[in-house]
Amino acid sequence: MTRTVLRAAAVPLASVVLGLLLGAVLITVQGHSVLSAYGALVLGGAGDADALLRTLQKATPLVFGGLAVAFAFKAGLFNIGGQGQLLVGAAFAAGVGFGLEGVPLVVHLPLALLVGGAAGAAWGAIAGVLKATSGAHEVIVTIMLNFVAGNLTDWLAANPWQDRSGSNIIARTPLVEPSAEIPTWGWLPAGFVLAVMAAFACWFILERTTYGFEVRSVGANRHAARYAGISVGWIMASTMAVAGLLAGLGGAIESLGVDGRFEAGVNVGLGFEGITIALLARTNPIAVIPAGLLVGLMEAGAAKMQFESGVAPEIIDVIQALILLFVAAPLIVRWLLRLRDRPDAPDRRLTLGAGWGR
Amino acid sequence: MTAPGGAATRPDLALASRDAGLRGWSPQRMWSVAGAVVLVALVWGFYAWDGAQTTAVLGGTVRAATLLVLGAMCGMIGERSGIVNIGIEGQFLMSAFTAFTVASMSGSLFLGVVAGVSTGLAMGWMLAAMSVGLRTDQIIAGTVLNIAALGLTSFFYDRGRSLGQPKYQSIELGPLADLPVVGTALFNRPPLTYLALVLVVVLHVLLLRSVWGMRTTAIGEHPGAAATVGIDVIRLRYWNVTLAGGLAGLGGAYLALESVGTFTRAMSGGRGFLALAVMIFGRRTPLGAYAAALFFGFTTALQGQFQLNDTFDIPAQFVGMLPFVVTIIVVAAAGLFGRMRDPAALGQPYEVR
Amino acid sequence: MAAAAETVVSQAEPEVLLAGHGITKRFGPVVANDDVSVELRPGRILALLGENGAGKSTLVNVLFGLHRPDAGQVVIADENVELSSPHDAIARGVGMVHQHFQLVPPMSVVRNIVLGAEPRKLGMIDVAQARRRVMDLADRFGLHVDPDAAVEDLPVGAQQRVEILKALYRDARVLIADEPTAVLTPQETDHLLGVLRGLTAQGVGIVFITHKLREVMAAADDIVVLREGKVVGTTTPAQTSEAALAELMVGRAVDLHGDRFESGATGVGSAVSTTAAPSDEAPIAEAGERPVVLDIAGLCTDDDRGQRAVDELSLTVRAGEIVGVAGVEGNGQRELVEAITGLRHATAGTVSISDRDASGARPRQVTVIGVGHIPEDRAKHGLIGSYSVADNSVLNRYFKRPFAAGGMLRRDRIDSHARDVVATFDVRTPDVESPADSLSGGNKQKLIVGREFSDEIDLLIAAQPTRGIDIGAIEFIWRRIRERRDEGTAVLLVSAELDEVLALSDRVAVMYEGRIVATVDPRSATREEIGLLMAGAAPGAAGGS
Amino acid sequence: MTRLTKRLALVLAIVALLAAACTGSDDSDAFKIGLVTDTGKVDDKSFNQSAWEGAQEAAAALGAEADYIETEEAKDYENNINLFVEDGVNVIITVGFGLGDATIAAAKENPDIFFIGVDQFQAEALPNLAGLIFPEDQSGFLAGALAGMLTETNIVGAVLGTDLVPPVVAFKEGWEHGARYTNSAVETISTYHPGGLDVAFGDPDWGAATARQALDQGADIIFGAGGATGNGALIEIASQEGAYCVGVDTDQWNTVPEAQPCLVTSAMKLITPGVADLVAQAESGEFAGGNYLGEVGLAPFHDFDSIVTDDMRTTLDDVLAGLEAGEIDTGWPPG
Repeated sequence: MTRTVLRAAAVPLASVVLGLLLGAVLITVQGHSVLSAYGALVLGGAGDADALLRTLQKATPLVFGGLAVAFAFKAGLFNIGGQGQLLVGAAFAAGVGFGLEGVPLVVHLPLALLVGGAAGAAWGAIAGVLKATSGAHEVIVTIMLNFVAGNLTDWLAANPWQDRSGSNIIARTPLVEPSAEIPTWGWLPAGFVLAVMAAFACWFILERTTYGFEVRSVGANRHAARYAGISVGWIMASTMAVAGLLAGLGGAIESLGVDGRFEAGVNVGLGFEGITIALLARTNPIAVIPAGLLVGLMEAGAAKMQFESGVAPEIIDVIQALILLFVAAPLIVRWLLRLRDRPDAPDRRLTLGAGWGR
Repeated sequence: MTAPGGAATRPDLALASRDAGLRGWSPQRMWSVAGAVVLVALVWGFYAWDGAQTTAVLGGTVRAATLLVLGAMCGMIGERSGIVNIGIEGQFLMSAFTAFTVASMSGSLFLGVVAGVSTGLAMGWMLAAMSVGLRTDQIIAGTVLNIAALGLTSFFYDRGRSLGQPKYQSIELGPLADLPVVGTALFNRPPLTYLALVLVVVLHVLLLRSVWGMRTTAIGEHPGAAATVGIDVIRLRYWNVTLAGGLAGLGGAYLALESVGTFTRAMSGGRGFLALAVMIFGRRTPLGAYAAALFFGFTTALQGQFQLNDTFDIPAQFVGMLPFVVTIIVVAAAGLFGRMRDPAALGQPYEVR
Repeated sequence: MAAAAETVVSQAEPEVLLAGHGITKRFGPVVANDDVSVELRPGRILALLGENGAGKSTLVNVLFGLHRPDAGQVVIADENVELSSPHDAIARGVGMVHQHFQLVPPMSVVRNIVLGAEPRKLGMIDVAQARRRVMDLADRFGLHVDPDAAVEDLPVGAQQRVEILKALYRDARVLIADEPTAVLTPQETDHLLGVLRGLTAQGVGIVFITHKLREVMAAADDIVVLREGKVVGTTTPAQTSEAALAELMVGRAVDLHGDRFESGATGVGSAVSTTAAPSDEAPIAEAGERPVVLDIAGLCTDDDRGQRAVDELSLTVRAGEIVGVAGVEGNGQRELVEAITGLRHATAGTVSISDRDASGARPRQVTVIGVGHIPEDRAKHGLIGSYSVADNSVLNRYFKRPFAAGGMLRRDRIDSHARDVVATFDVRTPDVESPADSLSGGNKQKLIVGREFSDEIDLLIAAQPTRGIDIGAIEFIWRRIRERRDEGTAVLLVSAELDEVLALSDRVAVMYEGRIVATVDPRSATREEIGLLMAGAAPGAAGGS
Repeated sequence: MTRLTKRLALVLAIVALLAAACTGSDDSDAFKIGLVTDTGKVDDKSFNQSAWEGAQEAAAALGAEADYIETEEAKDYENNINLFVEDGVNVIITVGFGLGDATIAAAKENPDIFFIGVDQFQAEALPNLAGLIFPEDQSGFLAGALAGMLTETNIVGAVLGTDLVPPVVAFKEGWEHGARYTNSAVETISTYHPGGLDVAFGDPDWGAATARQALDQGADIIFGAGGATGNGALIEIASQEGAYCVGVDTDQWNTVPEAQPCLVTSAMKLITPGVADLVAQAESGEFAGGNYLGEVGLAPFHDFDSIVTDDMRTTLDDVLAGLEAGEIDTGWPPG
């Protein structure tokens, strides 16, 4: 067991090391100290309880966003719409969170999460239904829906749902009621626990249920799935809805557990990062967790890194790109490490692009 | 519906297979021609009503379309060769950065363009090396380009650098520029826009009529068949994806040196992804993509115009949705008219046996 | 580059057009060719005979430059050559007609033919010249095709002519044809053999790969029989017989029980049959009294391009009978099967299965009412290649007890079921966790048959159930289908292999352009009659079900 | 594996040496200033940059140290402020109203540290927190008044960030009212970026295209207000012969030199002196909490000095007086 896990983790781990090494070269070229930069990065991401909390908080939407992309990939769909789904989830969860008063926590919080998830699901389903009925390419539709969701939620935050209390001039909702807040236990945000549970749930659904079997069948061979009596249209539509649900939940947790409200412009890019996470995890729902943690840690520590060593936080993006490259092109890593694949090992190369055109 | 490229299911291939010439018009083509006629009539009507505004909207249309069509052409050469390129956004951004930096340092816009195109070529080559050479998944390869470009351009962004000279200025094409309606929009443009227009036509002819275009179609549809007649699939894919990158590089140079005149972080603003949408919408032909890009540019310019005129008393956020909502509707409707088939080998790594 | 098509016949005639000497080729641990030697001389047809997996394809791929041999020497036109790619072979005048056509489907005929050696004008394709050359070639060799049609719109026979023209356009003096008759009617086959003969008359040498003994005897000048990667016999039609060839090829006597045809009349089955009488378990006379299971009335449906593919078709299949649908591929058989199984929308007519109206039913509903379906394209439609054998073994039933309960898959039940299927249907696989892609064609097909047969079914729809698999597997699958019939299942067999239809069916319905043009008794009809019906030559022949 | 380990060890050794060489002790008793940007950068040629320049100016004047953190994500405001808190700085400048809540919270927790919140209105005064705010409407009004006098086509345009940000709306309302104040025949055409808050200030291409659209329909003086988006508009206008543009926040003659051919003036918020002044107050102990009203005004006309006639200048002076006296309605706040 441990051996197989190690074997599976060898390339990703080596990729991280290589990515950091190349990043170190860039940092050195810029005349900064690599040691203090990386030291601050780690300290800022895991140095104390606060840092850990921040890392976990950052990892939470990344895990959800990664799952939203990975789940859709399993059905052969490329969901670039995580950002839009996350935004509507965040906005509507906040809407329920501040809109209802005097409701007990056991009702209010689940309801707010549910509404956020449902909003994301509906947003994702638009792309899925259009794909199933008219063949409209989900990539186009989800890209467009991202823009629409950004505008819609900005408008909600600036107009009907704007916080009118005091001197607030910001496009944001009021704080959610305490009964809709997601608790944080010391350094452990409950939202992250939900993210981990969601990852395992995704794995379970995909691997252990008939529905997951259908999703994977559609992704692996759409034609054979149809011949096997699986309704391909339904699977595409419902998979996009599930993907949207996941992203929407990620957004809802941001609103209810991190920001305490929905505010225009604060969830920038979270949904897009899901693509990176899903690819780093090679679309494996469980692997999404460490991938999210890694990126979350780097993002949580970036400010301290800049503060301590003067290295611009954008280096994080460069390192991420490099890690992704090495993960995706194991040939390079294997060559560098002189790792030899077992000759009988099946070709585990990831092929997402093959699902692009169908 | 005035679906651009809503013509025959695969207008390019239909052409390819009908060397003898036009053989009857499909209903889709009839619809799109009818739609185009209505559109032209509408534009003419508006022009008679308010020339300045119509000119402004048409100018904005062409302007927004130029970048999109360059990106779309980059994407379509790749896809026709069987390689998905979702890294156009990164190619735009990176080449805009180098174009701006080189133009600023050398004082020559032309050198800037050269640098932009070279960067695009280099990034195209990297995409090829990853997806063709290393047989990395193509979606991942594109994503790597996007993230790396965003990170590198921000990391090396030189605060306070400015172009130090005016960006590319419009050139009037003699009497053509005085034509009503289209004069300003098409014939009083800066140089890279003209270049892009020429490239659209040239590439269209090349893709559908040239030996290269035919071989490109072959390696995208059936690389095995192409290989049996001696076409070096790997080599051609390398070349195509690399050269296509040059088009995105030109797009980046256009963005930095002609459209805007400066560089700022993340200035491509998702237009690389929009270009992808435009490519698919335009059914992977340059003219189709240009029609789609114009359509998208038109809705963008129109929503700006609605705001300038206070046409509708609704929040900017809703007016701003117009291009995206309309695109979704049109893409869905076009799908109902006839689905487009993708190149059969798209997204699949090719291995030499 | 642009090969002049005018001079196919060479000036100086070489003695040996194409030869492989001592060719050995390994793929990992598998030795596909073991010290194989063949030789082709001008104006002759060399038949390479062997089962699937015997190494025929590997050998020609080596001769054509697709594979490099691990040992041995390739000779082209008396010269020892090293081929690094097919291009080298093509440049030396070797052309290949692949079994899976190497044509770009959406491109026109002319473009496909000139691809890679285009006549140019300023970098553009000189369409006029290309078209003229293609037409000239077509005229000269009697290979008629519409030069401007998209290849994907052409029937298979015409696509094959395009493949041959493609080789001739490149000045081929050697033509390698890989199972060229697999998808042709008897008439088309005869026509093709005539064309090949005509080519030899002009000095072209032909390597002809097949497992059909009748064709070998009819057309070949030299015969090389391969088995398990080795040459097991070199002979000529005059020196041998079909029976002897069959034994050489298979390595043992093959018994295809129930074959209705006289020995020597047809292909593989007949060549090795031991009985000529129909099996008496299911006498035809009784069939009329059995209940009708599949009843199709006035069915119409369109193909992918929106053209009418099945045209007011009516057909019944009764319990305990095999109705074979014979016809050249592309005459609506696929659309018919898809319409019955709910995969294609019927525009008119009704389908009822076991007295239940199945018109407009979804594929799942059709499965649930007791229909098994062996799809014609097993890789694309029958299996999910990346899935394990176990998962594939329940592809039609994963949602039902005992494989699922409450929406959960029950792995243990699925695995044990898969082991049953593997054992019962002799699927050769290391374990049930191996991906289906790793199986050979025959084992894939056995897995599909095992899957479809492991449930209670009233109706079996078998489309091309033995295409491209070896004789052992064919024999096995035929026997299973017959058993199923004997147990009372209604079977609709659709096959492009006339031999198969004739060997299995109790009744034969001949399909032409979307209609059943005749229903015949396979015991009384001759191949030639059916062939004519398949070609649409006798639409007035007695028909109706 | 071993080879890699060796290489890795080598790199790490080099890195350690470099680090050792660089790590000097800089713990001094100097007065320390920390600045936290909003999600923009300190080189945004806009208010983050102005504030940073103010901090540097103050540091130079006081012999203090100044450092900054660029915020990547709005969620990090609190953490980034805390980094300075932990570092023991004396003054923390937070730029942008988005940091308002985080700044108030930090100020309450750290009464010993002075906080300066740029563009942050303080509803209740804290002794150690000053909100540096500006009457943007007045700044816009002045610029608009000049535009009303300069326009020949009687069409003045504005290309703006987003209406989600109140100061932008204040600039716009002031600009339009100002133009109408000096020229009753003027037509104002204004556009906000139609996208979300995430792109509204970083889309120079849209700014340029929209400015061109306004020019094409006759506008001859255009206000570009909205970060990089507005800068895009300014540069575009510079390529139109005879058209004028007006910058925002700082004197954009310096920050966007590409716009010099058209840049008549800029509607300034004097953030730099405001920040510098507040830092100096903090250092000298004169710091007062609550709101600190920064100055606004028009930037110098530079090359366009000659086209602004004496009459115009007189009118502008009158307008300024009227604004200061509160006699002129700038249209903001609405109602």
